Amino acid sequence: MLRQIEGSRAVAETVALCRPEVVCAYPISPQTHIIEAVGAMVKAGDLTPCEFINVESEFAAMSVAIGASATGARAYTATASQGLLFMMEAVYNAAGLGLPIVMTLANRAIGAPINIWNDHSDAMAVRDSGWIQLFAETNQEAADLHVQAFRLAEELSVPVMVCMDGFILTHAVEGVDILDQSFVDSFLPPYEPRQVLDTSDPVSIGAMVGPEAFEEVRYLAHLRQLDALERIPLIAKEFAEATGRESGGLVRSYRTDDADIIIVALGSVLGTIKDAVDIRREAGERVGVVGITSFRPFPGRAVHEALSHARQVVIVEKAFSLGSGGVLSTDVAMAMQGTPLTLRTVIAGLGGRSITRRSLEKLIEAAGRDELEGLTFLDLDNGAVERERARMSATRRSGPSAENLLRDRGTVSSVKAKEEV
Amino acid sequence: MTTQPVHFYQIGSFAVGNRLLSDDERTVQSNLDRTNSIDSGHRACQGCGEALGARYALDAAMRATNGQIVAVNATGCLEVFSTPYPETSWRIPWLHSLFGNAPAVATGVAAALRVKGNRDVRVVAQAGDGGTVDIGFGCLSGMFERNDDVLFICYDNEGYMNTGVQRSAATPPAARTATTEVVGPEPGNIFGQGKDLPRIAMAHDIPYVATATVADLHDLERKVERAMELHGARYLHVLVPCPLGWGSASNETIHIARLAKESGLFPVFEAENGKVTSVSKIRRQVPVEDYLSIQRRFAHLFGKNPRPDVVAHIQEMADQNIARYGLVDEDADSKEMAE
Amino acid sequence: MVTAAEILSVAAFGEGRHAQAFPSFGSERTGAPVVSFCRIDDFEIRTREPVMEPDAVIVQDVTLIHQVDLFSGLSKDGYVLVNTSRDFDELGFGDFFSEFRPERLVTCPATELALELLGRPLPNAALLGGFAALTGQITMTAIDKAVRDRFAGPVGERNAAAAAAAFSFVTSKEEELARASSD
Amino acid sequence: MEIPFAITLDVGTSRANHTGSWRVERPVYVDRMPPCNDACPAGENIQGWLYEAESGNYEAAWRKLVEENPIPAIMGRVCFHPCETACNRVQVDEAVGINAVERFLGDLAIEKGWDLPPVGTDTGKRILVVGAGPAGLSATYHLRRLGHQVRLVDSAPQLGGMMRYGIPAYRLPREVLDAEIARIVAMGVEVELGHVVHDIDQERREGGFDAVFLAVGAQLGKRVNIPAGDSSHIIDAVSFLHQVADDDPPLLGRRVVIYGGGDTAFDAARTARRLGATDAVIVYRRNRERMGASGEELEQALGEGITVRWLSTVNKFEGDRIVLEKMELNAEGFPEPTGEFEELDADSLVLALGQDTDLSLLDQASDVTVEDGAVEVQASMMAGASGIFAGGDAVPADRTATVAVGHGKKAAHGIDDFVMGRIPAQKDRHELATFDRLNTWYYADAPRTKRPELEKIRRQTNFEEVIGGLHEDNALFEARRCLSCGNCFECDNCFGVCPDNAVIKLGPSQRYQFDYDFCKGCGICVKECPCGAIEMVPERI
Repeated sequence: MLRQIEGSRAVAETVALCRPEVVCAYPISPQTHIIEAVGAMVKAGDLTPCEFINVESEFAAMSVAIGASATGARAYTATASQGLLFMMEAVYNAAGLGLPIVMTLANRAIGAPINIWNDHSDAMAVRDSGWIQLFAETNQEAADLHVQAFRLAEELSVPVMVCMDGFILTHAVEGVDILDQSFVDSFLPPYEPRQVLDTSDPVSIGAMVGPEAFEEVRYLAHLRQLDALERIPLIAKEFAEATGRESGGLVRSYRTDDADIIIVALGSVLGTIKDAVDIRREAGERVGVVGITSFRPFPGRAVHEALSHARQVVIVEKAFSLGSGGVLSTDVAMAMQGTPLTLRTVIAGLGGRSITRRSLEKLIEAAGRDELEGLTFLDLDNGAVERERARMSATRRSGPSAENLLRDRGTVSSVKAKEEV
Repeated sequence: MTTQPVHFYQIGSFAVGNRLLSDDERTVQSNLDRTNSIDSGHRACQGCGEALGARYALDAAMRATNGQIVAVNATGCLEVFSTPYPETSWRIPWLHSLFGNAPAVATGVAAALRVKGNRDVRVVAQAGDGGTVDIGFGCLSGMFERNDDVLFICYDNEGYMNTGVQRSAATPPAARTATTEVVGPEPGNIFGQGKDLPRIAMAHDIPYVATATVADLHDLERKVERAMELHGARYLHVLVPCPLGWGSASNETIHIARLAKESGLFPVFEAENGKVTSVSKIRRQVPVEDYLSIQRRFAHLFGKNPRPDVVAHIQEMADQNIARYGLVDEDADSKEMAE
Repeated sequence: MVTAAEILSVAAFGEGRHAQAFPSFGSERTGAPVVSFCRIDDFEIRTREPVMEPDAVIVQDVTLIHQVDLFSGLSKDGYVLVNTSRDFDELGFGDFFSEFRPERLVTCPATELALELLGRPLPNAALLGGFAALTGQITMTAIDKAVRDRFAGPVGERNAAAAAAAFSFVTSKEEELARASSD
Repeated sequence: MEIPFAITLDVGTSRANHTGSWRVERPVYVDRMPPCNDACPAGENIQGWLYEAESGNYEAAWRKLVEENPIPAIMGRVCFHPCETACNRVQVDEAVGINAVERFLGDLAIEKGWDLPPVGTDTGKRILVVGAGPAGLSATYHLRRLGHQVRLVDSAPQLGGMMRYGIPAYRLPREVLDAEIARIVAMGVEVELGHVVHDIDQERREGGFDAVFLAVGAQLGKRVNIPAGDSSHIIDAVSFLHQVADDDPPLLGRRVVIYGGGDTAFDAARTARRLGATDAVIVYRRNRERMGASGEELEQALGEGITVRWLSTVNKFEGDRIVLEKMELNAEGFPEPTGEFEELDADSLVLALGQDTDLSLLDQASDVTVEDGAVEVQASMMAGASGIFAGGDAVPADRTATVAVGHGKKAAHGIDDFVMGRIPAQKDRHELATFDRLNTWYYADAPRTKRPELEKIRRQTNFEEVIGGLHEDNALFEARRCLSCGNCFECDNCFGVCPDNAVIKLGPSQRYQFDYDFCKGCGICVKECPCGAIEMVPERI
């Protein structure tokens, strides 16, 4: 049923439809609304049987999920940012043990400086952990992806992370069609664990594996990720046939057929990019968009097919690898090896910086003029940067940059603004 | 009168078994059909107290639950020597996740069992002292506070043995470890109060907290059985000497554990809902020297430059325990018989 | 304020339109200065950028007007609704709004109405009533329903009452203005 | 379930890893000689029969006991139990009341009418046993079990020798004596009483005996020359006690002085008291420390109102007065006269200065050496190579009934080897189970509440019969105090304390065995074995 609700609420209700048996909660913005809502449903008896456990840290949250999943229960949790990093060790462990846990990641920047707003640094930090990472473009997709995530996770015994942009999606109120229970039950069969702690059939799970077998174990995990590349589109297709909605899948293209510039991105920014693209199209520019839903496993072939006919690809990323550059860009570059394609990386929206349609239009124009450098930072305040660099070179104890930059900006009152005009 | 308790006096009273006892009066370890939850072929060092303690505790838990036990294990010696691919020594369902998260993983297992309505199967989490008092401390406290239905067993060998004998918050004062070498003006581990986890556990007012050593099997098994009668968070702290880390002879393991108790350095007691309900009295009191002097980790206290001051300090610690728990009984024998 | 934007989006949704409401994400504490946005459209709303060029600005906390640039991007044809019992001159804008259309500028004592009708200084519903009266972009019926959806029972009643009161307050103010200009 | 590769493993698979290869030393189970057995002159397997008694299996215990000693009810009364002196438990709390349990078993056997083990299949050999005291009876019993025919002769009208004619009835009730002797006789023994052997060779020849065992004892009371008036009444203790045993007690008067410091002196004194003497005074030339009798006996005697004059000799006995000379011990501890005298009223003087053996029957015997009144014997108890064996008080050794019983057994086996023409088998003794090999932690002390009762019983044991011995429950208790030194009593310690589950329990009374596939040789089992029945031996590497 289509309802005007907050993204977190939509996700919480959909997760509940998936009948999780153990849910672990630890508060961290911007994920908190999701877990609060699930907790309320458990407490009210609307989600049962389900153990809702208030843990003492994210590390414990993932650990509880590990124990529950290994005992054959469908386990769910949600986190963001620092929380994900705090549970990092357990995140790798869950994947290593092949436990089909599903976790919502409300994407948020990582400090210092502490910043609660959206970017993709957290997701990128765990991209090598062995988790499947699916990025939602809208709240509708965020909700739908959870159903597919449980299905996928349990089919392959691999944990799945549904990434949705913090605040931008989690806190946005918009129309979302919430699935009904009978459909979810038919789409998502009860959890059949591949391995389980069972007193009638005891096994030792989590052995120490030495050089003689470790590489094989890792390779087998990689093969499971490749299997996921087969399963993800099929599950999305099956979902689409039942719901009529294009949710999930590996990649989605928009107006790329004749495009010679294609913008590649993850998550909710795709909407704004599409608006910008439409406007540039009106101006006669042949530009399109490719959104990547499955970041891990990375759909190299699908990306190659989606981009190979373009002249220039501009990857807009909400995270980057300091001292190197784009993260997604590296994967795209790998996928496009051997093509004459020009690849451009644009870092945008870090720490919640708004990515405006305007800026994107300018970006596309610049791309059209082949003026983009290899690595660009969208709407970077070069003045502020220069002033701070000057300060730093001038005095050793120039103080923390973040604070200096804020002081530079100051605040502007309505009236002052007017006077400046 | 012929049925007078043969049990706890006369011949072999404190021994593991006694052919004069009826089967149901026997310890688990004296029974042919004991489960050997951790089986032969494990790679523990000669005379490993932890291997022994783990079998004692889990076999007892198995008997108490008719074999319905699931074990969670923190990283550490026990985990490494019991499950190196391709062999495992465990005969029970067993899960190893990480070093610091055993209590939380156990919480998850317990939650899953509860949600599936599986009331018979009980959860035991086990870790060394590092996984308990240091890296696992946060999760353990959380598990206690939620009163999850888990028996957490700490096998305390007073250091990080698996990594080559480094100091933990359970390492006693003056002890030599690889990170508290016997150099400088105050050789060995610095004096601190250490982390008295049993008392910290009691402060959570959980249903059951107990300490035990591998030297008193009857006591250890009784405590495991008691713990299994109760639900909620339960904590058992077992002293397990480590020949390698303590620098003791491999055949001294049980003897040393006994001296730890008889000197008062390791108080053996049990508490329910935060209150001490029983203590194992010292039966043949010994000065701490007797305990310290047979371990190379304390050799520097008795060597060329002996440190009677330090030994005296350690004796004070023992005396404090004796006072705190009333470990010395005027009529120890009859007390012990009464038990 | 977040609540206001949300209710407004729900009201629009109720009228079969596409709507999107979101806060200028900040700390979750109530009381901290917050901007929130609402888009209403007849087509799917894809953009996720904040509203850069608002058609209307509702100022809930009048004390902010001298601290933050509240009206950047607002066109001369834009609507302004300020929660205050004073008028624009008293607020010290001077000739700030000189080029704006006066019938699209209104102040409304929403907080006072709330105190009177809810007994609590929560002006959201009242402001939405005022907004409906000022802009005509949304019907009072839709606001009334959305408010009652959001707040159950008597609380809903009282909020709806506050909204209605503000609606008639602004409506009468507009009528006054119309009369004045027609004179 | 099909489990993930490497990360998840099937249970118990580590048994494929044979950690036994780490071992440099291996534990092995041993049996050691318990100090009680070691100290028992009769060579009883005390730990063995206590083991049976511990489980309340008294008949089995008694059967194990009479393997070595056919007269436990008697020994349980008259033995001075060196076993208890040697008992390791002394160092934990106090010795196990072995003697008391022995007496309990002996009495129970009489009460239940248990028979001695069957006689052996007839060898056709005939053995002459001269003297029906403890040595003779013991020899007879063992010879019969070995299948030899025995002719048992004694000069006295009844069997028992010194047990009947030396030990007063209050220490050894005659019905007990008779019962245990009867059991031996019932094995089929030719008995001739009142028969004095004058020439052993002749007796042997005429009787066609393949061997002879001389257990004639020492019945001649030593006499010394004491100046005495004709009226003064002097008698030697042996004759005195013998007459008492014959129910023909001599009249000693009210004031009796007994001269000597051995068991006999005390027997005489205490008997005199029982015969009505108001004063029974023991005069002894040495001091208490050097007295021959046991402290236990002294205590009991003093308890009965007997007095002792230490460091005194009888100088003369005239009329109703005895003159004593005070003595003092020199550096070597020998008593020397001081020239100080004192007087003592006395109606009679009993001389208890030791006994001599009447060996006149050996006068004709070839190659039998007699040295200061005793027959020289070899380890087999054979005197010379002639097939003449001797034991008991007739040979140089402590003159106690227990020693005699031991001699009898030894001689019987010596005779067996001799008549069957066997070379005596060398029996190698197990290493001694010394206290330091025990882990006494595992033995609890008896509860304090229980101790007084036990001590009382232990005291009573060798005391007047009016107070009984142990009864079943405290006998069981007492038996269970045994530490089982050096011999496994199946406490399961090794089975329990092995960190590698490398001990296999074989089931009740089957003990254990090591699983050397997994034993890493840590040695905990050895250290924690309560009774020291495991030892480490180096591996050959």
